[in-house]
Amino acid sequence: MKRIGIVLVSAAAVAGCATIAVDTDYGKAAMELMKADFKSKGPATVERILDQDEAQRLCSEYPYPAERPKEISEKIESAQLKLVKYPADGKYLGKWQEGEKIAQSGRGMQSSDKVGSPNGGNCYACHQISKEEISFGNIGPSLYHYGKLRGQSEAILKYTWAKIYNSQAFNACSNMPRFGHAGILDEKQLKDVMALLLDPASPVNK
Amino acid sequence: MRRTVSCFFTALAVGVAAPVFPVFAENSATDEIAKYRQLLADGNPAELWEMRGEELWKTKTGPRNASLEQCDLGKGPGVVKGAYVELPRYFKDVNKVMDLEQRLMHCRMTLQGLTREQATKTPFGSAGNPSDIEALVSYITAESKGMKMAVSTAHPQEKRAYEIGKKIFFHRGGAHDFACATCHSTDGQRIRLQELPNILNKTNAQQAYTTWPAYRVSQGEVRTMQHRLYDCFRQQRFPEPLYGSDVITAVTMFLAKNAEGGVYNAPALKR
Amino acid sequence: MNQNRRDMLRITSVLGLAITAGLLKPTDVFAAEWQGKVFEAKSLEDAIKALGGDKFAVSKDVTVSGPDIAENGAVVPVSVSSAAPNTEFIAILVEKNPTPLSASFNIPAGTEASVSTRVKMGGTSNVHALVKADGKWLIASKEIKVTLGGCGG
Amino acid sequence: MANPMRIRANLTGEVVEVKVLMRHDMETGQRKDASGKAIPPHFIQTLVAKCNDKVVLDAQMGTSVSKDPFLSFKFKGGAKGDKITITWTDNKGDTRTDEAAIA
Repeated sequence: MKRIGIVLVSAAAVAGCATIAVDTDYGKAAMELMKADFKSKGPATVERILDQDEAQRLCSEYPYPAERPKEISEKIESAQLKLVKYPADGKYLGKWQEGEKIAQSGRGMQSSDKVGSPNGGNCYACHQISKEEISFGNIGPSLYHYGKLRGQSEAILKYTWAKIYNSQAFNACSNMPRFGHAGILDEKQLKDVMALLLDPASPVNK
Repeated sequence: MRRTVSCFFTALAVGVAAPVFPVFAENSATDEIAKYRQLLADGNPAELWEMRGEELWKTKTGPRNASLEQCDLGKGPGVVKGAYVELPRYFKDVNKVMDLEQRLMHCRMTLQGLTREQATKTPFGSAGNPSDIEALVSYITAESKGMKMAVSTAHPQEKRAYEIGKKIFFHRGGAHDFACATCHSTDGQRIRLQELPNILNKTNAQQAYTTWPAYRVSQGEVRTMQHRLYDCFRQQRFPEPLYGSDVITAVTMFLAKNAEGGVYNAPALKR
Repeated sequence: MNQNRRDMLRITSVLGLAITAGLLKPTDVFAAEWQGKVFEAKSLEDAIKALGGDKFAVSKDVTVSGPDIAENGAVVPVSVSSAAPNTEFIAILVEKNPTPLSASFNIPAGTEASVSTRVKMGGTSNVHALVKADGKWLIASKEIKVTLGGCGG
Repeated sequence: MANPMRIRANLTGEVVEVKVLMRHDMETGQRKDASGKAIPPHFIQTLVAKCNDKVVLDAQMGTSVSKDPFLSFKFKGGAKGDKITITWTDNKGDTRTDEAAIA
């Protein structure tokens, strides 16, 4: 398992919670309880839920989007955008067929998975993507015709890459995992998912 | 303990690779699935767990050769009727808040003289390895059928469990940045075709909480709220909670309180 | 032509070719012993043959009911009833299962020719009810789609 | 040891409706355990239902009857208080008999 971007150590996370005036006690108690009562298993470790990075910490602190100050959201977005790594060879599109498999697979990073086993993207859990797959979720917007509607300009390629790599670069506290940043999908897999969305030959754009 | 197979790959009991059949027009599919569930409601196998649980409750066992009939689930020794709709609750004898499974563990240890290990053996059953706990929980919960959820947060410890549960509900972490709230704080959301209850919406919270435990047709077992939370945390990419731990009780407290007033109707039957 | 009728024509033609009179013993009614050969038959044709019902007729007197879509193939409710007089035997067969015969029932006089049970289905399939009434074999069918999906429930 | 069945028998008019739930794993023999070893088949094969001493249903099952089998059927000629006896036998020779009175 790759562990990119775990920036805070436990003590700092606890200290962070202590700055919230009203809920001080409960926030700290919740952290202590999780530390005591969860045990690491497979790729799902206790450290990875306790050592929140800044985005995770701030998003937990302001759980209701309407109550989150604008400055906090902007702070998260600009910091996350800086963490995006674009493909080294400048090529954004892989094979849509592989992308479809990644979009279908919900495996990976669960306590029941093996460490190092390949992860899926589980995109269909939340998004409509190709027309053929009718079992799709609705937490995210429909991506059907994603490329057909937007084309393949450099700007679109770059934006789409960054959105999948680190969704919070554009939408603080997004429900979408930061697939590249968190090491869920590797560069090749990200390219394949890009192709699923943008390749004119992909069923998404038919 | 049998692990439920990863998301979207739940294997059929017949052991062949299960095709994911595309469901056609969404609404008619939902209607048909409602019909399917209704056909199964008559004769819920959970009744078999309730029967076995009642027998276990009344059977003398353990080093002290005692039954659980004197167990105090919060309404006095031996009172099972209506106990579940008031759990979790503060118990003076242990000076802490306990959910049903913690209390059951406590009674099995104190009344029957079981060790902690014996009292927590096989919390989740599987083919050939039935769980006494799931049977006992089925019996106890069934004794609250038709009653309204009435969990108290009047005691400071109860209030504290609730507030900690709420914090955990919103705690984002792990590889995927998920919190409970990611999937359960907005109306009308689905993962694939699975509808997700919004725990912050009273009607949803009531509907969800009052239908656990449930006989899961996909697993052929009765699963408790404890198991539901285990599976949620697994899919949330969180590590594994300890069985019968306070972290589960805190989240359960938050869920149970949000379901206040809902008419309890379990053990139910789910996919 | 609807799907059911198409399938039935297909089944009928396959079985028409497969009739091998003389090889089969009529099922012993009220046999206490489990009919292993029948339950272990690997295809619909073989199972029906082993039951001795290969000269069946599609009948409106027989009804198979269940959901059009089952949420989970591990538990699919199926009911069979027969309005044919003197129905003495009912079998439930899931065409695409590795061993199609699920359950069979001998119906003594006084018992209604109507049973409900739950079967496992490996996937979407026709479910057939094969009935013996007045010495004749009758069949009816229903397609049940099996869907899986969702995330843990 | 086999677990008890849940039997319900209700008289409406002159028809008795019997509903039975059985606790049984109904293993197909096709599933594998965590270590990849095939789980041997284990399933109910025969079931006989009697009203007092008269057989009212004689059933046979294969591995594709669902886990924790459910069965419902109807017959005529039973009266309130009559004894319904149901016996099943599985492929390992385990057997279980339970009774209920018609209500």
